[in-house]
Amino acid sequence: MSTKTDKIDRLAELTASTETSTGASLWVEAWRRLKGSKMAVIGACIIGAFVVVAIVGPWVAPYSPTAQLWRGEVFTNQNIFVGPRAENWLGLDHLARDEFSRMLVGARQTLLVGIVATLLGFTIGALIGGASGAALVLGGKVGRRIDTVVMRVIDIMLALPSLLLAVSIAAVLGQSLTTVMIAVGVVQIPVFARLLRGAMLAQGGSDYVLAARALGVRKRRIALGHVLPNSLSPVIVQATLSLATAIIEAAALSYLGLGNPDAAEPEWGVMLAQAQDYFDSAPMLAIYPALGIIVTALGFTLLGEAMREALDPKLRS
Amino acid sequence: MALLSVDELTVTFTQRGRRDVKAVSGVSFDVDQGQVVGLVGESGCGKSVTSLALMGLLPSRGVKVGGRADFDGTDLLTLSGRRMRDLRGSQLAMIFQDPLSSLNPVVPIGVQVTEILTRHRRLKGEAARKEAASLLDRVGIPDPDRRLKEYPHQLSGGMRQRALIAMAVACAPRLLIADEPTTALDVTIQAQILELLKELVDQEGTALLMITHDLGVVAGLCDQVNVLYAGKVVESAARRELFEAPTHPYANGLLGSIPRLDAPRGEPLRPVRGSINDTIAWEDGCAFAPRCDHYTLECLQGTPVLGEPRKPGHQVRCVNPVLSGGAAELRRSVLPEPDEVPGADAAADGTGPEGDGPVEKADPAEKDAVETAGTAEKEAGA
Amino acid sequence: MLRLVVRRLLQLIPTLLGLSVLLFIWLNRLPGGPAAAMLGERATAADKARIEAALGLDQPVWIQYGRFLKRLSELNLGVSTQTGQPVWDEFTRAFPATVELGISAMIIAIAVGVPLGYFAARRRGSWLDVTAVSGSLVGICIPVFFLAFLLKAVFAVQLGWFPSFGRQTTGIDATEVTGFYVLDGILTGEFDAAWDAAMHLVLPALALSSIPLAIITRMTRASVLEVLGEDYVRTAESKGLSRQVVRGRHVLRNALLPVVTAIGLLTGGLLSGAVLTESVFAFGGIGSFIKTAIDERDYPVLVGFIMFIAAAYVVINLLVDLAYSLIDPRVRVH
Amino acid sequence: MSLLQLNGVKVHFPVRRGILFDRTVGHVYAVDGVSLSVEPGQTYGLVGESGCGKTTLGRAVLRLVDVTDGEVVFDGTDLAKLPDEEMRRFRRRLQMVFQDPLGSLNPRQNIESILSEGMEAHGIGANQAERRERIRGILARVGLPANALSRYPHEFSGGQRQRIGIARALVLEPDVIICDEPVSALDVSIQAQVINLLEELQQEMGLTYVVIAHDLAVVRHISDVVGVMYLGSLVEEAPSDTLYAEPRHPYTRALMSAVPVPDPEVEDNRERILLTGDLPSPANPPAGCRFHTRCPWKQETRCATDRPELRDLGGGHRVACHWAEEIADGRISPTHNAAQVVHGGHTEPAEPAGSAESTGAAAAVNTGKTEKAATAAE
Amino acid sequence: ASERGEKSEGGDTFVFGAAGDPGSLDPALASDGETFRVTRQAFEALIEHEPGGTDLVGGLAKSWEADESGTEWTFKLQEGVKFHDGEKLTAEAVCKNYDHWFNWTGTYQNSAVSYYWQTVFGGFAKNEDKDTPKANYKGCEAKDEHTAVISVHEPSANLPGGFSLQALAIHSPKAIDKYKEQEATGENDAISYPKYSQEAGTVAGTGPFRITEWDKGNKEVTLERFDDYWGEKAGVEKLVFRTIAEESARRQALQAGNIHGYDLVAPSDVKTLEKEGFQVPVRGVFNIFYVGFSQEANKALEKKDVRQALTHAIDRENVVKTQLPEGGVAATQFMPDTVDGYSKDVATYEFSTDKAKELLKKAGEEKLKVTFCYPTEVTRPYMPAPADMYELMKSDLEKAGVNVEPKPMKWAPDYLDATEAGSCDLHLLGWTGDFNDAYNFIGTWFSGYDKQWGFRDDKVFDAVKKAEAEPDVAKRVELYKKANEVIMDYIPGVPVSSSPPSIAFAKDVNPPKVSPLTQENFAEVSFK
Ligand SMILES: Nc1ncnc2c1ncn2[C@@H]1O[C@H](COP(=O)(O)OP(=O)(O)OP(=O)(O)O)[C@@H](O)[C@H]1O
Ligand SMILES: Nc1ncnc2c1ncn2[C@@H]1O[C@H](COP(=O)(O)OP(=O)(O)OP(=O)(O)O)[C@@H](O)[C@H]1O
Ligand SMILES: [Mg+2]
Ligand SMILES: [Mg+2]
Ligand code: NI
Repeated sequence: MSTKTDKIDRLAELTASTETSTGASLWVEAWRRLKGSKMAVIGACIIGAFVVVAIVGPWVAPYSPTAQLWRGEVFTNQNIFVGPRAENWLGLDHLARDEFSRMLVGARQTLLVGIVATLLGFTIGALIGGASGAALVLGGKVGRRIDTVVMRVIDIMLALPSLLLAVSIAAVLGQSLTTVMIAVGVVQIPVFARLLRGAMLAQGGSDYVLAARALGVRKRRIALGHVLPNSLSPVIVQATLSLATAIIEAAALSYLGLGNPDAAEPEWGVMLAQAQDYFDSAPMLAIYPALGIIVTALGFTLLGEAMREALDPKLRS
Repeated sequence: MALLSVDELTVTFTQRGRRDVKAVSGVSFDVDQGQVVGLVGESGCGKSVTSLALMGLLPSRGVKVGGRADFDGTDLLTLSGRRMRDLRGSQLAMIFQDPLSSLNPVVPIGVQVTEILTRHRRLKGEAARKEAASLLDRVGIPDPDRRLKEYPHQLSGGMRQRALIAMAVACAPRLLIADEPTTALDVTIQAQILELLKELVDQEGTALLMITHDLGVVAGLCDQVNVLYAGKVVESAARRELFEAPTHPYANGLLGSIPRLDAPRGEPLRPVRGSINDTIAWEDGCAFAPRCDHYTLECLQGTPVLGEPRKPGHQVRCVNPVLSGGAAELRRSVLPEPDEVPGADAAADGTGPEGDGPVEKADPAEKDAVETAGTAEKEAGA
Repeated sequence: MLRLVVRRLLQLIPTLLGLSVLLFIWLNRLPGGPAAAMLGERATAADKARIEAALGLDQPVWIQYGRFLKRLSELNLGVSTQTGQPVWDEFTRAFPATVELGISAMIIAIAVGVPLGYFAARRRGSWLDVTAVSGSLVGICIPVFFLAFLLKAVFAVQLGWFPSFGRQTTGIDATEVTGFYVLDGILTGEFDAAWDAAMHLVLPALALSSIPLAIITRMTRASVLEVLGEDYVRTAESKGLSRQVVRGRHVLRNALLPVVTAIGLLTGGLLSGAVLTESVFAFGGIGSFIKTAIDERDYPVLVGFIMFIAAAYVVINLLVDLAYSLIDPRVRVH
Repeated sequence: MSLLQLNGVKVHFPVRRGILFDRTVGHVYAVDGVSLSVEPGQTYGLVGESGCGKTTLGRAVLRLVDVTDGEVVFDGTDLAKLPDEEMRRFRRRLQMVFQDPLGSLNPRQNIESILSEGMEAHGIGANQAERRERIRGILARVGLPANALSRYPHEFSGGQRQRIGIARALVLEPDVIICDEPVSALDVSIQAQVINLLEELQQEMGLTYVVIAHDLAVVRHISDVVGVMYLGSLVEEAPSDTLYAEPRHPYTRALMSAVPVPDPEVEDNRERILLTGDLPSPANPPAGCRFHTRCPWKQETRCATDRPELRDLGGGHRVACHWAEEIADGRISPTHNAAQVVHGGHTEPAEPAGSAESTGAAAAVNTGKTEKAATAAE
Repeated sequence: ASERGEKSEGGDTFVFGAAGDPGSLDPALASDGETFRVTRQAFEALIEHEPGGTDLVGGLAKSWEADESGTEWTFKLQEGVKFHDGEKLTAEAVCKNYDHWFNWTGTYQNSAVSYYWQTVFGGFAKNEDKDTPKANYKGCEAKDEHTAVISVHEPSANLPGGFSLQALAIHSPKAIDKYKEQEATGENDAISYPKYSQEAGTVAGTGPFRITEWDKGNKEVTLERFDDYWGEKAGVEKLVFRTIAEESARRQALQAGNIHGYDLVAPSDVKTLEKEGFQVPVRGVFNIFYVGFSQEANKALEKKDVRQALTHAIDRENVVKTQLPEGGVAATQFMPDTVDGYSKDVATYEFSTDKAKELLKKAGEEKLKVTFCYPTEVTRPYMPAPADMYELMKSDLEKAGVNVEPKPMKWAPDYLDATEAGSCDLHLLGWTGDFNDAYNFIGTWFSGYDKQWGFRDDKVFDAVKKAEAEPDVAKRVELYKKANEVIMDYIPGVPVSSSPPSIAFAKDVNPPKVSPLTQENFAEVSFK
């Protein structure tokens, strides 16, 4: 008899399907997939390192970013620069300031620009896109009208090369870190708005929305409780990718001379733009910030791409 | 010798970081010239994979194919890419399930038809166009000259499937594989397409491997039917044989699941419980055991082998085949009482361990009874 | 087809109108205003007042807007405060250069990106694929101006393989027909001029192509991967067609559809890149003109260019849509 | 009195196109004048080809699409003209089960939230605990494990998902459930499980169903009355058995003859009425009888010009065909160019006696039908 | 060097990288160096500066003299001078030019168009705007074919220097007649230059080159040798000015061999270029770079102690040593030592942080807070890297305990507006002289109240005004020296440095004599 029960137990075991997971939402699943993605891990590591540097950088920086460690060593007009040495790991810049400290402090400014700009673009863009999408999902003539008008404006913004838009904004606001953040952020608004609206529109036509309506769920709840959450994933992916774009775009603004000129708040883009002038004699001064920008942007891009894959419904098994 | 002789075909999908999926595990069947052979089974049982393996269309990476598939003496599974290409379209042809997605949306129908003529029959230009038009005409597409210039989206579903068939028969292949060719179509259109296929087989003597999950389609079309379950043939019989005496509990259950247009109303259906996910690996025993009402411990003693419990040539892979008499009666006799269904189902759906349904139902007495009846029947048949 | 064109061109009107309002507001919000920009270190308030009067800046806002609109509708974009020349003239002068550069960059991006993406997809997981994917990721992350700078420093200054600036070697006496120098050289039979112009294009076009190249590579790869799994490719294979036919007619043609759309969207970004690239290479196109206009606060130029770029963007995307409808019969029904 | 009654319901979707602003340039006549009534406790089945407007009609009842014209009288109230908020509240009594079990479940909601949402919307259950209690009951009823509550739709199999869809409708204790192709996405064995479940539930709870499907066998199996739709309108309506025994509309006959039966005997001996061509576009329906373009019995008069009304032929059998009686009597024969009538094509010799018996009563019915068709063919 | 570069060398074409496009080809309408650099090769004025210096020498006029009231100027013209269009230079032609300018109307009267005329001669025959200054020009008379007399109402410190201005170079009378009617204003509500001035081959001067092509698309102005030139013929056949706006792009173009020279070399590039064998001749110093104090913006600056403290605090030597090209000097007063009127006896303020602290303490401004404006993205000949210079000074000031609030701004118009309005406490500016006269420097700043400086000090104002009114040149110079002493005692700002803007040439050319006024004569150029 014992062999029999054994067998039965075994069958029961086999039958009790492989699904041991209970209640793993799509976010949880995506998170699981994300953890398994090499791209995500590399991206996250880069970002992690960058964020740590950005947070602690200014505290651990050996010198003030504006302190001129003069001692008659750097002569810009004679191409005399100081390279890496024991007390200045990355050497001195063209005004004899410690490059290493400036890179550390610059990380914070760069991250700040990226995050604030993206947050700005995300918030406003998502509000506009969400409102527009919700208006459409809720239906009705008024909704369509609102959507039409809003999307026209968004289209206009999209029709402009982002850099030009940013430059136009920077021209009005004058030069400062805030300007850079706003200019770069505003450029992102139409992207987020379009994306969220498009996603909401697509979700709005799905069966579960119909099902919710059939249940008698109120329209507002359908828009906010069903359509919106399901439309967020492309926007979140975009936000991650936008962080990279924002950092690069900020660098471009700096190159165009619209960056934050305050030396006490060094920002990698500005540092890169300035160092290009001394590229012949001190190429490293340009390469450090350039690498900083590239690697950081790469980190966000990698993470964004990995998230895109993790959140892709097509890849959902 | 059969035109196509598939022997122990095995297809395994391997993917890094995942368990191997044995989609087809040791499928054998023959297709003769002018014969229609059916391959039936529920979704995911390996029908399409089998057909793709035969056509050499499985992805090149992450797939292991084993066994033999002799087509007119050559093993399709080991053929070089070039020679396979030569065979495909000319000797072997295939029709797919979804006619819209199976046609290239950006290439006119005409080009899609003529390219195969150019490839295998070296027809070019006007000659190819003419031949294409006559092919379309033959599969019953009105106004073929206009249709040749049109794109797939401009055609109706039935018309698309006809166009696909036209391509498949363009070079008078000796074997035609149809993978659920009518599933995406309406019944009235399905009837048209089936009629067309029938006609082709009759007129050309083409061998047809018909893949479907619709037993009704099989009943009207096939000479020989293979029922697949979880990548293995569980029952193989001539058409009438199968429908009259479905001997594998799965085949039997399938027939009991279908509401019949011609059956009297009012009786509940007698479905197989659980779903195809509720299987065990064939290595551990009968994959169907978890869903089976007849299952006994023997079912778990390794893979059951194909036997011929009822009649020679009627192969069944089951330890406890259903062997009672007349089909309709038999179907009723082996099914659980209706009120048991939900519970049993719940067990299959994951509450397994405590769901003792299947175990309890494996009542030796009942089994014996069935078996006795079966033996009796066997004797009677003989 | 015609319907689509007319429809889209008509849609351009509200877009431009909206844009004009935004630009007008922007112009009025600017610090200092255009008048001051025209004067130098020792300008007097009187001079400023006079210029403001000449520019009509002392009148009520709506009249100013009306005049602004009227001028725009007459393609009269005002006069550059920097050069004292009609913006329209500057525009027509600079436009061919940027178009030539943009097209070259796009050609590079497509000519390299599509095959690269295609082969990366075909040999998924191979070193080619890994290189293409990581290369395209990095390509997006390099600031364009820095890449341009590096290219120039290495290939023009260090190695001297390519000229370091401009569109044409000074002293080459090329006949100008269309303003596209390479084309002009070929048209007039001045092949050395065409070659010279082409050499001038190489580096800036390479720099400018980095982002579109990266995007096109990735898109092509993804799209080919998707198409390879499509049923119709399986159908084509089942017909025993030769590899070339399957790849060309069935895979690539479908895989390029999303890429074509992307190309339209990339043109906007291309202009952003052109501002940076052209100024690095002193390439006399819209990009460097805008850069100078930014530096010099040449607002009429900026306004005029923005209007035109917006219009060009819409038109380019219309062209892309048309091209799309040529390849994809499914959208032709509109 | 009927629980649900449709009077001349029309649903037309405007086709919009325009250069700057969209103008309506035409309509898709998805549902074009359907009248029917559903008795309490009954199952009303709707069949028809893809695109004939079944889904749209089902949605029109719940006002998920706007009703262009006509009345949808439910329990004495015309839903078509109800203000939005009142309609919303009415939905508690009218529920729907969808075709795509996965697509109709919000992937980010767990089962508990999916099932309690409707209750919240209608104020059923004082608090979450009470609602959960009720959900547990329903889950058990539809055969889902109790631990399903915290799980998400993608963690279930197709059949289980459809059970969730049914449970979602059931928690509101509706009077009528509209099932739009509730089983067509499912495998045969699962399909049978779900059909059985639906039948059991009906018996236990006294539900009224409107079942939409394109599978005639399924519809016939579970319905008391079957309506056959063609291009936006009802062409025939009859009690299930009557409809099968005596299809009176040419379309129904063609449909019946096309449905494959899993029985070689039947298949080999049947005659198929093969329709040529496809369903015309609902945006541009043919004048007169909608079916006349494909009808094998098309006549010179009336068919192309007059639109036939549903006529009661007695016994609840309603047909929209000018010539229904004549066709039934064999006074009109089908034209061969309009349709093919083919014999069951199998050349295999019939099995010896005995097997005929095995098909039982069903075969008898079939034989009768075959005879009729054969007569008609002459 | 690349193949391209060699090719252009072989063609006997000299390509010079300019920082900006010329505004027009008519120097009379211009006020910017880039335009003058081009036109100077084709147009000559009555008086010129000595090559490589600031002294006035004969130009089209062999000699000149003023009557003792300083209001009548007689010019003896060179003989045998031909314009590019074949006309001969006569006294009538000279008068035609001056009368033409004097009779300008409409937009020509706008100071943006006729800046230098208005600077030297005031207004026009008929002033159309009340703000236009009163005309000082009286008339021009051709005494004989080669003697022209130009008279003014009042003697002016701008004369005779003004006659040397490129803006007042002599055009062919034929060309003047031909294009007289063209309006300076278009219909576009904004100033646009007349059409003729935008095309090569319209205007005609007497210089060693004729302007033959202006390729705006390529940003190139091409000049060809004028074979009938009255003086020494040009050393190259063709001269091309190519605009390359980016400073580093100009340098790289030279390094790549694509151009043969460029101006406004960044100080940081000088050593690089020299090391690579390029010629970087040093110009004479003729500009001044200063830190301006706006006393109205910050009351603390009204205290002389504070102003002195700030002056002591800034290490001017350091700026010169690290930032400015060779030849740069720390300034002691608001003009370079090359200008007549430079005084050696001004008060000096050595760099001393301690002294600065002390003075601040004395003034009770130990917690002094100042806003410091500086321009971004601009290089001026006197300040190659404003942001860097600001950084240096800020650092110095902070050491002295001054709290500095940075206010970076775009050069035009923001920065110019702000400095002109005196809205920054401290700001960076400078000036390059047009000709050798002290008035050209301190005259405009300190002869009366100016918002930029925001102070009223009669001692300073009187000293400058007195010098300005003195017609005798020698006496005037002495008065200017006095004025400088008064100014430096008052210390209205910190004169920081005078530095030569660098210019670079390829290895294989014989460069022209470089000029402190940046008035190089490219006719002197030839290939080695
Ligand atoms: N490329 C693949 N990679 C991994 N597993 C696969 C792949 N293709 C098919 N399978 C698995 O093989 C099994 C059989 O699939 P197949 O497509 O043959 O089923 P089918 O019988 O044709 O079903 P259907 O009726 O749905 O078409 C399935 O379990 C499927 O998950
Ligand atoms: N929202 C809509 N806008 C425009 N046309 C529509 C819309 N919904 C449905 N239609 C059209 O109305 C017709 C009827 O569609 P419906 O979905 O009701 O058919 P159906 O009988 O349910 O078909 P199926 O069996 O394929 O589900 C179709 O031609 C369809 O294209
Ligand atoms: Mg399949
Ligand atoms: Mg439907
Ligand atoms: Ni017949």
